[in-house]
Amino acid sequence: AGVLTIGRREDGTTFDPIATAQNIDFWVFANVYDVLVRVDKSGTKLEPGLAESWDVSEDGATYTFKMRDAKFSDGSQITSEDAKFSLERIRDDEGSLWSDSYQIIENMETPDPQTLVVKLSGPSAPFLASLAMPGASIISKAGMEEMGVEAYAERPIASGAFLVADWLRGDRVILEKNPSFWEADRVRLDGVEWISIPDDNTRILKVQAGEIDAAIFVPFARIEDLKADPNLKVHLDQSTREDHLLINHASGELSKKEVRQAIDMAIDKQAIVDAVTFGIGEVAYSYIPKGSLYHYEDNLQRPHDPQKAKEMLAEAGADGLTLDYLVNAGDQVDEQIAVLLQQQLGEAGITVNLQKMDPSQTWDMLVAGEYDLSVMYWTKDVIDPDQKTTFVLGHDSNNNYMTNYNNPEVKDLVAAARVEMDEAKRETMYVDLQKMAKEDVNWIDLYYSPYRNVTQSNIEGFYQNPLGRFFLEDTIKN
Amino acid sequence: MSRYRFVLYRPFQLIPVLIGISIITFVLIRSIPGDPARVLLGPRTTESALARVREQFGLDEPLWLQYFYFVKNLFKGELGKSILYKVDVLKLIATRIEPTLVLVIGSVLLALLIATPMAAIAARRRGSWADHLIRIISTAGLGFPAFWLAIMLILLFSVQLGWFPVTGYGRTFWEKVHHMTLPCLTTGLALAAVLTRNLRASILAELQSDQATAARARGLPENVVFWRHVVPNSLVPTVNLLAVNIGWLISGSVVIETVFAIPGMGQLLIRGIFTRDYMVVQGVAMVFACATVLVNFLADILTVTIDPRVKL
Amino acid sequence: MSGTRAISARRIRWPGTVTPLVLGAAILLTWLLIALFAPLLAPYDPIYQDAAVRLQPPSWAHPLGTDNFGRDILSRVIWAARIDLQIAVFGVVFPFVIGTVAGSISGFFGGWVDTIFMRVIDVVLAFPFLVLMLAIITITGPGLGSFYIAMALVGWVSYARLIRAQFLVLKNSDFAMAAVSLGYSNSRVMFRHIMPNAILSSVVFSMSDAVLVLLNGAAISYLGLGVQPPVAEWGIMIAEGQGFITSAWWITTFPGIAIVTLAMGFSLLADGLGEALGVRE
Amino acid sequence: MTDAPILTVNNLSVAYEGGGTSHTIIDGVSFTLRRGEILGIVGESGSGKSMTCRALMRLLPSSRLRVTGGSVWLEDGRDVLSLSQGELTQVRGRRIGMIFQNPASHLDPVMSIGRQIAESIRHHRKIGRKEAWARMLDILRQVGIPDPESRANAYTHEFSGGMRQRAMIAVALACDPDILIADEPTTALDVTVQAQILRLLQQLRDERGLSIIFITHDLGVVYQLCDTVAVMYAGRLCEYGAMHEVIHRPRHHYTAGLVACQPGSEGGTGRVHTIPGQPPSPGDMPPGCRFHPRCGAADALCAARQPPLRETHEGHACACHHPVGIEAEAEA
Amino acid sequence: MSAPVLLDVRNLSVKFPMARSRMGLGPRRSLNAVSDVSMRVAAGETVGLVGESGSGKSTFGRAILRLGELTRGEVLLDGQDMARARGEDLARLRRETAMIFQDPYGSLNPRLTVRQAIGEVLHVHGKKGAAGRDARIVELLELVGLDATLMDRRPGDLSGGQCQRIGIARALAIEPRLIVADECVAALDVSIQGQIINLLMELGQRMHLGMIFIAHDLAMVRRLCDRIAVMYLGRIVEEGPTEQVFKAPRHPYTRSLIEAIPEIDPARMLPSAPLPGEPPSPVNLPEGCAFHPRCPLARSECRTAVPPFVGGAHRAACILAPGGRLNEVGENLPETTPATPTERIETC
Ligand SMILES: Nc1ncnc2c1ncn2[C@@H]1O[C@H](COP(=O)(O)OP(=O)(O)OP(=O)(O)O)[C@@H](O)[C@H]1O
Ligand SMILES: Nc1ncnc2c1ncn2[C@@H]1O[C@H](COP(=O)(O)OP(=O)(O)OP(=O)(O)O)[C@@H](O)[C@H]1O
Ligand SMILES: [Mg+2]
Ligand SMILES: [Mg+2]
Ligand code: NI
Repeated sequence: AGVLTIGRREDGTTFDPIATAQNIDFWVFANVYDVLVRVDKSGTKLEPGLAESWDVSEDGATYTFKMRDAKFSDGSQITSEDAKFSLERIRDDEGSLWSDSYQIIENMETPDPQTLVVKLSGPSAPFLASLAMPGASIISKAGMEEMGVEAYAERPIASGAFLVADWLRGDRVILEKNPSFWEADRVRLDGVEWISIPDDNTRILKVQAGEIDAAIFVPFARIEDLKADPNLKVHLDQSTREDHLLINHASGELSKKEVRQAIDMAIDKQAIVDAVTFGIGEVAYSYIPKGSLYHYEDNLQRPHDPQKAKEMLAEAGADGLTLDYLVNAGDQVDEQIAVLLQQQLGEAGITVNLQKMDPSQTWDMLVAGEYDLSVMYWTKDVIDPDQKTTFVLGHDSNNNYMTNYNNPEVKDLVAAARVEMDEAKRETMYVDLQKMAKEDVNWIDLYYSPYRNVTQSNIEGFYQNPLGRFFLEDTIKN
Repeated sequence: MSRYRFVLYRPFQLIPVLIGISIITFVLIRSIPGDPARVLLGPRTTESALARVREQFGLDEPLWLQYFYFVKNLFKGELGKSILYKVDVLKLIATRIEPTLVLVIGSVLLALLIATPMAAIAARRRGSWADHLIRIISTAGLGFPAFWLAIMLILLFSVQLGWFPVTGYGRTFWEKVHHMTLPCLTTGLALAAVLTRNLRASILAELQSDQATAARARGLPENVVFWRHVVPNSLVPTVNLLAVNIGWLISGSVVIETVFAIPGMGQLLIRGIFTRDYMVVQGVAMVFACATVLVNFLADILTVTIDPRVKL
Repeated sequence: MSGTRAISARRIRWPGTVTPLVLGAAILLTWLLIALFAPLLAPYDPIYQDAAVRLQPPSWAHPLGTDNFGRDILSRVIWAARIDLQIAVFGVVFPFVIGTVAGSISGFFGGWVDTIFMRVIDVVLAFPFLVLMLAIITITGPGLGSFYIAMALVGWVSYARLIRAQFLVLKNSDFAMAAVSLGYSNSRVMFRHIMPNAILSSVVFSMSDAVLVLLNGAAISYLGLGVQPPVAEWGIMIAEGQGFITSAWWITTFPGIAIVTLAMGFSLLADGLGEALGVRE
Repeated sequence: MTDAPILTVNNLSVAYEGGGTSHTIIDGVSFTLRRGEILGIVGESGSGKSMTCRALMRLLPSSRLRVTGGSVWLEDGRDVLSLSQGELTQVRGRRIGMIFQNPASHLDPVMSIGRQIAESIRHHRKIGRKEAWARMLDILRQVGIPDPESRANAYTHEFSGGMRQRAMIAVALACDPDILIADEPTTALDVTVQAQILRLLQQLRDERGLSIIFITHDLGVVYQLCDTVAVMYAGRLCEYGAMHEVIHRPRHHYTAGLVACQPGSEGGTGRVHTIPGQPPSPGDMPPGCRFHPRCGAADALCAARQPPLRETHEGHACACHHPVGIEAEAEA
Repeated sequence: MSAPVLLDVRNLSVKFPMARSRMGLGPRRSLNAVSDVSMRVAAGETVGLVGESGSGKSTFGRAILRLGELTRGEVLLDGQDMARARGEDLARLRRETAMIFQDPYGSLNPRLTVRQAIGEVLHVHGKKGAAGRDARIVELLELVGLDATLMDRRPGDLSGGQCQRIGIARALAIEPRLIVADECVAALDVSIQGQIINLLMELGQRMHLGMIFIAHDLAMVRRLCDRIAVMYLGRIVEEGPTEQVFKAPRHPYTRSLIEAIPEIDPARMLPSAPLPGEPPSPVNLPEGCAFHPRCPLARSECRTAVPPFVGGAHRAACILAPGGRLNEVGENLPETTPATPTERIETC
């Protein structure tokens, strides 16, 4: 019983699932909408959601879903018609930000209200996982047609554990328990309030003062003293976040693999973990984060050896290297890493010029290739590694995630892994990809870090899975 | 009354200012590098998705045409649709305007409440320890960065003493008062420092003015002279100073709203700037500019009311 | 009242003959010297990170403690004086020059020139300047240069208004009229006769403006668009130290004190100058 | 004019102290004022005319100025300089009214004329609002403001120069004081308006028996208005006596020069008579007689010793070692 | 006047625009500071211009030197119209005319020393090479009766009389032929006023200067000027040789003005019923003769028509003046009040 108040960094932007790409929205969608297929708590397996079960055809191109007996918050039945409508919207609607990812759906049929048949244009291993994406949340067709998109995006008809009782823009979203939710018995809270508190300090102070029950995005620096507070519980839940150093392969000496390897060796990742994450993170060694599907435990970890790095640079004819490093302004962690890396690379004889830029601007510059180094991170929102792999190694768009990395062999392997339906084979393919990426130093993996949340000690079952979903249906406020 | 006639025609004089403001906001925000479509979609996106978003919000049109639509919308009383929130900007502003208004008005009131007695004491006891103390405090008060002061006040009043909530806005009237006290105090203190110094100086000047001397020569006791002849006369420059500071106050709201998580327009604007939500930035800047102009207008009316000599 | 005050005046004077002018100048001079001799005064390299001494409270080795990278706060505060004095100076000089030129042209020639300038000033003033600055800084990219550009583009209006008002009064003054009647050229009347008298109030204002510039710099740093790391600057030190405010108070407190004292120096100097030159803000 | 002095100023001195220096601004000024008398104080700019009057009202304009000696006796035997703050407010306005040179700055710009007058009346008389208002209208009428009912609500800036000065006089008369101090009340006015104001003051004296101290630097005005005259030079009284005596038979060389300077008197052409040199500045007074550097008759004695104010004639005193025309008269 | 005409002002008018009323849409009103004024000044002649405050004396003085606005009329300097001159012509006007101002301190730049202030004039007008400049400054200072030791002082360190002399020296530095002195002694002490008047008188004769002497104080004017012009509300109401005007004023206003001068003369005591009222505002001038609301002799005609400015060398704008409509014969003005100059008993 009780209402859980959670402080977060920003207010949400919309409740139209297809119209946003922001985690801040997705994490609330997961409370408000249900999806056909869910990701489990471990973040590595799929489990039934509104689809009770599904069958895949032989050729892997036709999926038949059996819908569960469930109701929207307005009491109406959730039918296959609604599911079809939701998926069609994400594929076709002009406001959809995700349509590219769902073009694989060729058509859908609803032979009866409980059955949804989805025909793909070809086999696709990641398809099922993409149905678990919050963007593919199931919305009420009748409701949306009646209310109009804008009104629905403001006060949606919920298919998930909670319904939106009120939304005070810029301040808070007030959720109430959805009595019509098919798993309503599981939900213990009366409601949830997502409160936006942009300043990291005051957000934490507010929890410390007992004014809210939980706060997310706890800065690394505060973990230690929050842990010491007996009234609070710090939750460090495994995430799929990986911070990495982007390298622009198209820029001068950086096109040489040896130079990139030297840079990798010049970087003391443990020092970053210590200084920036206060020891909370973990040194990263693969682009597929630890705890994720197909993560390769034994991937190569180059030792920190500035001397060796120097030699390698000299060998490659790149001594006296000067690099431009783009820093995201306003991001403390980013700036800290930049300052550290500047010093570390300096020890290997590389001069680093820091260029602080507004984040929206850094993207433009990254895309335009006007940089040498820059730190970025990636948190997965689909369990399947295909999405990230395609973006990062698959030459799909944005020049391999702005790096201009170019290895045709890798590219082919990525495409093959996407359509490989055999689990075991697929795993080896991904392990190979991780090895190849490491060898080529497509980028430099820096560290993995957990989700960092804090709650009052009377809150139980507060948990965030690696994809970021909060399991508020299991949360208890004592 | 003829002295108030400017109330009728001043609004017309604003037209060129508003046109200037609309052009500047428009051009300025669009010359910020960065692409709203990319911000909206995040890094994991494709060119086709980007193109679609640009088209949807008319970002691919030539600049002059975009401006034309913006002005056309203005005449229809609309400010366009937010790229990030996908709702009408006017609607967004409507939900956000109250907290900012409360913050600004509250700060001004608190500042006046602090500054007036301080200035009066300092000026009447010129050279006393109280005067020196007030001068030192107000001089130092000018130098505190707002966000730092905010955190200090939170640590003292919220964390240590527990008198006020750390952040937030609240829903009922009293809740709002309770929540907004600290933020208003933060900006109010800085403003009070400015006002105290200014008011003290003008009271001092007015205390030695001819008309105050004449009032004493008429045998009026010092208290009467002070409150009836000195203070009203010294308020005029202060009112104008306040009006000039309104831009500064609104700027302050941008920072203070972030620290105190007040769901006002300042936060909306900041997020708008960082996410390149052109429509929001345009809209909020227009509203802020109009507010500044309005405040100056009110200050003019107040000045005319206080001082019968002033003609506008 | 003045009569009795004269007879029974009870005044606590500043120790000795310390006037605001002297006190302000002394504070500024101190900071100036600190900035000049930063390499000699600072015990450590301000950007050297020493992982072994992270987040140390003040001690003999580190009198003002260390930050989360193990950098010595004292050294950073000292070195930052260079940047902050530079910010205060350049943040004022550019607007001062632009505003003075614009204001004097507008005030001296009047007519449509004046009308245009006034409208432009109205427009700029109608914007909350921090917002305008943010926009300009995001356009030009964060950093000191952009900060100066933004300050210049936004700050000139105050000076222009001041100078213009002075020009309007002074151009009708007897001595300006006398200069015209003696057949002096416009530029001579403007620059040799009116300007030196008109500029006083701007000089005084510029001192208090320096305080605002410092605070703006700090606010911009808080919003994440301040100077490039790892440069030590007080505003950015406070902004960076925010995260440690409850656990390591020394990171923010000392740069905070530095800003306040420098700002006080400027304010006092403004007061003193204003008094000495007979200018009121 | 009765003989009982209504105000006796005795040896009044004022000094300026500041910036580490201190100098005398008013040096031992004494005079008496009888009921119904108009005393003119003349002298050059900076000679201390205003300061004398302000000192006797205890309204010195700066805290650096202080009364260093002397006394100001009222008719009832009280010394203004030793009154308490409360008593002082009863004397100011009630006993002694003051008119200033520049009415525009000495009237409260943001309070209507009527309210300012009524305020003083109510304050001193402790009477009701209505009654005070009625009295105020009376006074406005007396000083010659037409249509007082509507003009009472006007503000200072809405009056013309002459009207303002009348309003100022009305303010001073509000509580029916015995003494009126008028500090150059007509200097800023045109001659035609000046004539009106002088007329008005004369009338007030005649009708109410008001005593007036009238400060001016125009001997013509003194001649037209005053009964007695005090001539000040560099902070000292140099000549004091009945008006006709002083103007027709000046004893002090300064007064004599001043009278001769009056350009209009005979309408002749040719050079104007002048007093050579400049008046001294307050921080830098010559020793001895302060006029001696500009005086044709000065000798070593003048440079060495300050001449005391001595009666040379009945009711005519002069501070000069070699008074004008004394020998000549003795012969006659 | 046998001397050649130096300055000939014809029908000069100056209007100041006033803010529009009613939402900026009402009729544009203007303030007639100077209306239709003509005046001639010969070389070596001093013309006094008197009148009450706000009557337009300064505005007139500034307009003829092109220091202020000028709406209509001609200003002929040696027969050449300067009213709209530009460039070289204007420069000639500036070279040949100078102005002396009322406020001795205000008219000097507080930041310049005496040497700089006068030297600058010499420099700008190329009067002397840098070498001879100091000598010339000393010469000028001596001319106005000042000591060369004052050279390096600033106005703040000088007395009012000294400042006024420096203002005069500076004006003389350009070697003008016409000087306009605007109330140049009003701010000075009586004892100093005489010194300046004497100086001007002397200089005027010695250098054969034309001079317009603007003043409030009729007594000074009487002493200094050859001719006198009386202004009332922007118009000259009487003009003539000084003594004639003083002895037999033809305009009732002039007469009241002369009567109102407080003089040390038992025969000339102030009138017991001084001229009532004050000049009306120049924004809405009364119809007809501007003086009629205050005029003790006003007739009904005065209310309707502006009286013409008539007479020979001594002219006046009044229908009752000699040559005026009601006084073709040329008698003096009728007395208004019985001549009771004294009402006080002489005590000596
Ligand atoms: N506030 C002040 N502080 C110091 N000295 C002052 C102050 N006011 C006046 N004085 C000095 O006192 C002296 C007498 O001044 P006062 O005003 O009495 O002269 P005055 O005779 O009234 O001159 P005026 O004719 O110009 O009014 C002058 O020398 C002046 O410099
Ligand atoms: N720049 C101006 N703008 C508007 N009105 C003006 C201006 N200058 C003067 N006036 C008005 O013109 C009229 C004549 O003014 P002017 O200064 O010429 O009078 P004056 O005779 O010199 O007065 P005074 O004796 O007071 O110097 C006055 O009513 C004045 O208010
Ligand atoms: Mg005086
Ligand atoms: Mg004038
Ligand atoms: Ni006092």
